[in-house]
Amino acid sequence: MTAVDTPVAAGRPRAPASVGQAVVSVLVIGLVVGPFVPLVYSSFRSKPVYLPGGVFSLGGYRTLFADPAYRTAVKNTLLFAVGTTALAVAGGTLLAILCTRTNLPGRRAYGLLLMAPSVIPPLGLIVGWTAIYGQGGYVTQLLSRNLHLPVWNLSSIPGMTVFGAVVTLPVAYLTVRSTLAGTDSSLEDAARSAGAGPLRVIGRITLPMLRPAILNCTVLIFALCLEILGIPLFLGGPSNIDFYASFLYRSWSNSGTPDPPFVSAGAVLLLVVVSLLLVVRARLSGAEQRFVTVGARSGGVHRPLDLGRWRRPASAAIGVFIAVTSVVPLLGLVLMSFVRVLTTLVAPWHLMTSDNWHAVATDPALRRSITDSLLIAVGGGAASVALVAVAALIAHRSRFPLRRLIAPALMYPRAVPGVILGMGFFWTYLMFTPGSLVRNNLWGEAIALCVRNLTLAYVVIQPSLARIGVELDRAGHAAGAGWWTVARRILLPMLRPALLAAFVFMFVTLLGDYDPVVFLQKPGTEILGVTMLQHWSTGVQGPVAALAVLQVVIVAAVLLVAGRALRRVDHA
Amino acid sequence: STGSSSITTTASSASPPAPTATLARQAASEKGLVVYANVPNQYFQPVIAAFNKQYPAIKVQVTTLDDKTVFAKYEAEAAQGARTADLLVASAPAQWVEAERNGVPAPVTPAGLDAFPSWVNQGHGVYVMSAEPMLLGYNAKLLRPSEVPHTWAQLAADAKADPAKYRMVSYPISNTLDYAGFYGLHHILGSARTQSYTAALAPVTKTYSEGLDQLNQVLQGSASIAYMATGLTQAALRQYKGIAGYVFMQDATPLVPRAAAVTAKAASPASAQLFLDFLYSEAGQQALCRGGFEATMNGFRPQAGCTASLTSLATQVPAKSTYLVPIDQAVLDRQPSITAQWNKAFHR
Amino acid sequence: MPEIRIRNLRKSFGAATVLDGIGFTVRDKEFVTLLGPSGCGKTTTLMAIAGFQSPDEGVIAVGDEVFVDRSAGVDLPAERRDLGIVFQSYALWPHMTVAQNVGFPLSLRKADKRAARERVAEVLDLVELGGHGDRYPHQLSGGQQQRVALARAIAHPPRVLLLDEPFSNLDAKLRERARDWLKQLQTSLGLTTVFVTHDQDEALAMSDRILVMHGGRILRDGTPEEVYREPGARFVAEFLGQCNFLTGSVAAGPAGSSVLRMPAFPDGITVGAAPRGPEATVAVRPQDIELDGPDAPGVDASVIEAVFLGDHYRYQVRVAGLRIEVHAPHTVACGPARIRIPPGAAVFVD
Amino acid sequence: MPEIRIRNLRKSFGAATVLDGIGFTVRDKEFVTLLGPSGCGKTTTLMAIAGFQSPDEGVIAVGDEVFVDRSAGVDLPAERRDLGIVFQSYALWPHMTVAQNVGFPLSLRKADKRAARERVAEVLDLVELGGHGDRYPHQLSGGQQQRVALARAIAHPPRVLLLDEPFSNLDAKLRERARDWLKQLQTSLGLTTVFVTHDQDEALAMSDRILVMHGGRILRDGTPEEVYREPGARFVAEFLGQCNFLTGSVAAGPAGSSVLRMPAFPDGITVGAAPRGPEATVAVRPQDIELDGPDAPGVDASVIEAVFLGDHYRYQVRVAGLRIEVHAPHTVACGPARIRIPPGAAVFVD
Ligand SMILES: Nc1ncnc2c1ncn2[C@@H]1O[C@H](COP(=O)(O)OP(=O)(O)OP(=O)(O)O)[C@@H](O)[C@H]1O
Ligand SMILES: Nc1ncnc2c1ncn2[C@@H]1O[C@H](COP(=O)(O)OP(=O)(O)OP(=O)(O)O)[C@@H](O)[C@H]1O
Ligand SMILES: [Mg+2]
Ligand SMILES: [Mg+2]
Repeated sequence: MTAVDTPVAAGRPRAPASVGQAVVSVLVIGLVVGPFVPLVYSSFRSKPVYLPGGVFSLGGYRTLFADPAYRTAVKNTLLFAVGTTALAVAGGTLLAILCTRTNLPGRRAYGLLLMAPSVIPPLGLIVGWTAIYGQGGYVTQLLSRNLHLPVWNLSSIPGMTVFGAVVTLPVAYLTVRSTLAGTDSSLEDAARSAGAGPLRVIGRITLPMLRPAILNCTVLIFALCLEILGIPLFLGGPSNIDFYASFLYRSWSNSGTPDPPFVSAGAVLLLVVVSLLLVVRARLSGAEQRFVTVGARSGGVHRPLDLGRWRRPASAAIGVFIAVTSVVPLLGLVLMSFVRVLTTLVAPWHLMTSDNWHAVATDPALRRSITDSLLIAVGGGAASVALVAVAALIAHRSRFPLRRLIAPALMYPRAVPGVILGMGFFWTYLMFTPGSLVRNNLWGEAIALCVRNLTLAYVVIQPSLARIGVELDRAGHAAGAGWWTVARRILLPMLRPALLAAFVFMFVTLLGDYDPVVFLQKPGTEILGVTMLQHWSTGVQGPVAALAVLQVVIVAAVLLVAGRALRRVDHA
Repeated sequence: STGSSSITTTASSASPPAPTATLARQAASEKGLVVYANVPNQYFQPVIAAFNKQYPAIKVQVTTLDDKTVFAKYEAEAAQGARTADLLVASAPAQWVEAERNGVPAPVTPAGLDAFPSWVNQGHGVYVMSAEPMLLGYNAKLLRPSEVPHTWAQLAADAKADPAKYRMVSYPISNTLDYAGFYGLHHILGSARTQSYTAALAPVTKTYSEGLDQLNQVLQGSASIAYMATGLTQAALRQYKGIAGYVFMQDATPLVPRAAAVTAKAASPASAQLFLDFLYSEAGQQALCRGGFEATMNGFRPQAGCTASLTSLATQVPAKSTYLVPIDQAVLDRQPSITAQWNKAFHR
Repeated sequence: MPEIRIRNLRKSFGAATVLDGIGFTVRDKEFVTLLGPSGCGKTTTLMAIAGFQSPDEGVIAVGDEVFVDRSAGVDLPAERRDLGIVFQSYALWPHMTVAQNVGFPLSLRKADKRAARERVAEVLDLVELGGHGDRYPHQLSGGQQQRVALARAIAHPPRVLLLDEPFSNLDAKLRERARDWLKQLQTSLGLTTVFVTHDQDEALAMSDRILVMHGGRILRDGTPEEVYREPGARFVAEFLGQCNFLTGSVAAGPAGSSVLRMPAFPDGITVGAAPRGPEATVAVRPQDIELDGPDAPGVDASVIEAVFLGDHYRYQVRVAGLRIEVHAPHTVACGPARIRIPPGAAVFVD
Repeated sequence: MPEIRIRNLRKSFGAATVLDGIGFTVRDKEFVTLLGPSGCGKTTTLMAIAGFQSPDEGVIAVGDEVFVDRSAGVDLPAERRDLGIVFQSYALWPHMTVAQNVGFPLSLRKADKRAARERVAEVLDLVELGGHGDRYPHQLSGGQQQRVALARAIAHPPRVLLLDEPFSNLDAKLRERARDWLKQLQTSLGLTTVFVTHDQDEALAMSDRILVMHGGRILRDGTPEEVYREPGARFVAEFLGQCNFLTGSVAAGPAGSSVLRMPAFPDGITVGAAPRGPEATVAVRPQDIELDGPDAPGVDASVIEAVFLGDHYRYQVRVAGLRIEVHAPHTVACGPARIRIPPGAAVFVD
């Protein structure tokens, strides 16, 4: 999110480590560009890339623009993206300010709990939400059927926008919070001594100064909204609302001809839009110096802004927010996994069953998918974090000629819907890798999953890297260490907390992600996300809930261990 | 026994079945069987297990994909000469037609077809693995048995009479299964009646296109009826006795084929054919029925418990009310007009 | 401008007592400096006055208004204290122009737009930044930023001006200029001012009164000359500039004075105060000691190091095993020399 | 220890010329200071020597080895220059203990483990941090951190020691102590040292030679006394301490000297150098001017401000419309006084 290029005058004239840097740069750029090559190419062909006899054609683009459903999908996507981004950024910013700058009761606990939506697997969160707040959801039914109250519609654009905002809010919250932690609170004190009350301080000082951080997370969340598939696919369907990604996916899966070019064309257009977003952000943040506090020698912990009589109501509101968005759906999932069906028509204790867990436990693919997913989440997570860490060092702390390409490259995997990226990977594996080197085994799936989520690792690592002064590298060089030695012995160890955080983030995401591997999965290489998707398609949600609960338990265990480790790292 | 008079039987251009012993010998030198199927794993597992009882040496790998992906993945891999599926299983008739045109199926004839209705062979090497009746699922807590409609006419009337009680869910027409079902409905009931029923149902219907999502709505109680639901519902609802049930529509029950074909680029053609042969054997039919697929064998007698078979369907639905949607160009050709009619009724 | 009265201020962070009963009064228009080493509680005291730290105990009042009275439960929020503060980091709002920064306190008070603009121009002129209203803070030099911070603090005339090491980010040259300029401004506007610094030169040059702090207490309170000349405590003497400490036996001298005797100075050192015990330590400033060639009066000594410091030389002199620092404007060659401590140069310290 | 030779160093950032032909030589074991205001290019020069900035033009050589020669395309990477550097921010690695920080340059050179440990202990003793090897940087005070940075810089004996304002983060008191200590260490180890500062006191107190920089050029190069007493340029005079500048007409005086005449000093001011033109400006240090009561010799003047600064008083004196600053150790009452500029106190400046 904060891919602000720290202009590093780490002006070492020549880089003897350039071979290693070249290898990593080419690897990163290759991994990212790889799946896009066939996609972009096929968008200009009359036939899919893998079939002989195609000719150059703009037909794909023409089909797309001629389709009124495409235009509707674009409109829906924009409505959703604007709404979600606005809600998530506003909410995340507000919560970050409340939790770091005011005397809100319970702010420390909230600080952690607000991250919950990002640690519940995405499919699990959708299942949980639909089970509780969906059309047939427990709470919805309770209100509409039993209490005859008017209810919301989760499958409407506003409904999906709210859900989207809940999912993306942690991104905004994290970005803003870390920026706030790095700014001198005496700026706010100065405003108070000038006579401004807490609200004024927030409105006229804190918020305007957060502009770069807000801009960064706005761009990231907006881009995520453009490519999001799960929400329109699972929530939008009943109301026949398509977004960009679901439109492409559905037209693709209903078309008679194999892989029509307009799907690639749609993906390419999305790439262009995201590139434009990156350019706009670079433009807007050009004057960022204006927002960097001058000579930030932080003035220590000062008295937090007093919320006065709003203290308790605000705290209660946040508590309710967390309960409604995370706790209740999570409890719903747990309950669902123990009943035959979660319905208001029959009391749950009449429906108690262990069948869901039994089905999950006896599914022969399940044990494999757990081990495979753990393998990918641990191994792939570690490898991606390592790769992104080194790539970030090259991008921001070296003179390697290609370094300027790396930061934007790391943003692109999240610029197109995962399903389409997966298709690109499938074609690339099919056409460019010798034999079935990676196509037919877990490697292929692992690579696709990891590449798609490189962006996440990068947005966690980059801000921490930016906070490490260049002089620390220089001191290393002066001591006689080359680029790689400095990276290995100074920068990477100092980045440990960020690396660990990035790893946890990757772990959680890799454990639950599924869309890039829809094309790649095959028996013997199942992963949890896909197994869950397949249970879903049998129409019986109990086992899906059981799987989601299982994932949450695994994630919770990992977080617990990581939390311990993080505390130890922080102590060092 | 089942099957209406108008079932299409394309003349077979396929070669006569090879003897099983020869195939088994060839299969021994092949490297297992790869299947791309649109079947949820848990339903297909009994079938594989039964096959492996006969041929323990043949390792069967089933990759579960949606209809479209079954073909897209195969065609891309085949075009590049990569190892790909030996056998495809999918339901979308329209896409099978396209696949036939692209030369996807190999001209293979399974042994034992004599015991089956002739329409099992759809020509070009495509065979109906199961003919699944589209049915109606209902919530037993919301509807008393007497309130459950057994005909489309009744369903349409109920929808008009008590829209609050008869809240319904179904697929959208963009779903290939749903389209096939509607094609069948048009065929059995005629377009005029189908249209009037559709118009009556549209205002009380919400559509879910993913998997068996709509079943959940019925189970949870946000809808009381799921119509034009897939035949797999029979198996899925087994565990919800007392909460939900299903009925076949007496006036029109379209059968949607779940078809299988050995592929032209199969790396294990013999194993694939053995599997196909197995499907059309007594053991295979029993296994399909157990999995929830509709057994199609003439005079099929289900073993304990399983109900999914055309013989048992015949006892519940008059023969003239059933119709197997064929895999042929006509299905493709009528798609725009039927889709448009549906969309109009649903204001889409 | 009102006076500030502070009584018995106490503050602990966990087990650490940071303010240990601070009490003082700043009179109307007075410029008082809190001087002390890092961590002695200067900022904490200032922030307690400003309202950003709640003391555990104590009373703070400005004029008629009680800001803090812990026993009465009074603790006025910062924004209602009407003070001008300049923070060590300046705390200029980077997203506002200079004029917006300075105008902020006025705009909060819903001042008439035009009047506010005039006042901003006036204040900016006052801090000699007339033409810079449209710039952003990052386009200014450190010295200019510091003046903007000051302009902002006085834009809406504050009851009291509080400054926390406002010059510590400036370079030596700028710092001196800024000092003079601030002192002049303070005098001409008649601002009651509390100034925090750990730089003794700054404290001496600017203050009407200096409070020397150490470990959360006030050790010495007086005018710069009083504090410098009569430090009272060894810590104060040392903190206010280099000092030599000599210990010896004391005898009464003529007219209420004393004589300190020690091997290095067998004739004794005359101290202008009556003896307080048989043994005592005196502080002698390096520049008060007379040092000259071997023919001058005084005791025998040896110059072992001479460093040129611009306006004077710094000598390290050895006298009978003692090492004494002497500052003198004139050159003395290394080697044998004579040293003399004139009467009045030495004062008793604890 | 080898000498450093720098010739014609040039560097621009975009349109801004930061180094405009810098050239100087540092002799073996010499302590040379780059002194100048903020932004004059001191750090850039130092970083060019260290290898963190590539000059656009110029030659840098240490001993026999050419580090940089743009015309020959030579530009040795920093890690192969074998220099010791202390950064303004210390740049201690927070994840390593003090011993690991100091031992890092040794471990890079695959030194024998035991020998390395001994060397670390030795160097830590040298910087008086004997028992602190196991602490982490954040557990040390500023002064201690600065010493660790120095220990690290000298652990693997460097060819040259480079220091970029190493004391600017220390408070006044600590800074003075650190100065003495560093100078002593440098002398005893015989380290060739380039020191960067903007603090003239620091430069005067420590250097063998001072290079005064301004706007990317070296204005003056000489020993502290030379630079202070014969600044040559007005900028140098001003930068090295307060200065009064007087302009008048010049006539030849006796024995190669000159006399500067102006209304305030009708008898003229004697300058110890031959006149260079009919008009000239001289610089006079405040402490070189004699100020006394109205009965003393000299011209009539009026004391308008007196500030006590501990070791001296600072007076603002008005003489026939001129405002002159005078420093004197004794008290002079405000009001009429006499002022005198003794021969030799004034020097010509450009
Ligand atoms: N929020 C806090 N929690 C714990 N200790 C604190 C806190 N704020 C200040 N202290 C401690 O209180 C003591 C006094 O701090 P204060 O900031 O008043 O010192 P100071 O005199 O201003 O020092 P400096 O010259 O370094 O600014 C210090 O030892 C500091 O570590
Ligand atoms: N990377 C850069 N890009 C553009 N200008 C730069 C860059 N680095 C330095 N400068 C400019 O070069 C000039 C000299 O910088 P340098 O850091 O050498 O100054 P300095 O003498 O060390 O000053 P200070 O005492 O403030 O540290 C400054 O005006 C600075 O703004
Ligand atoms: Mg302080
Ligand atoms: Mg510098």
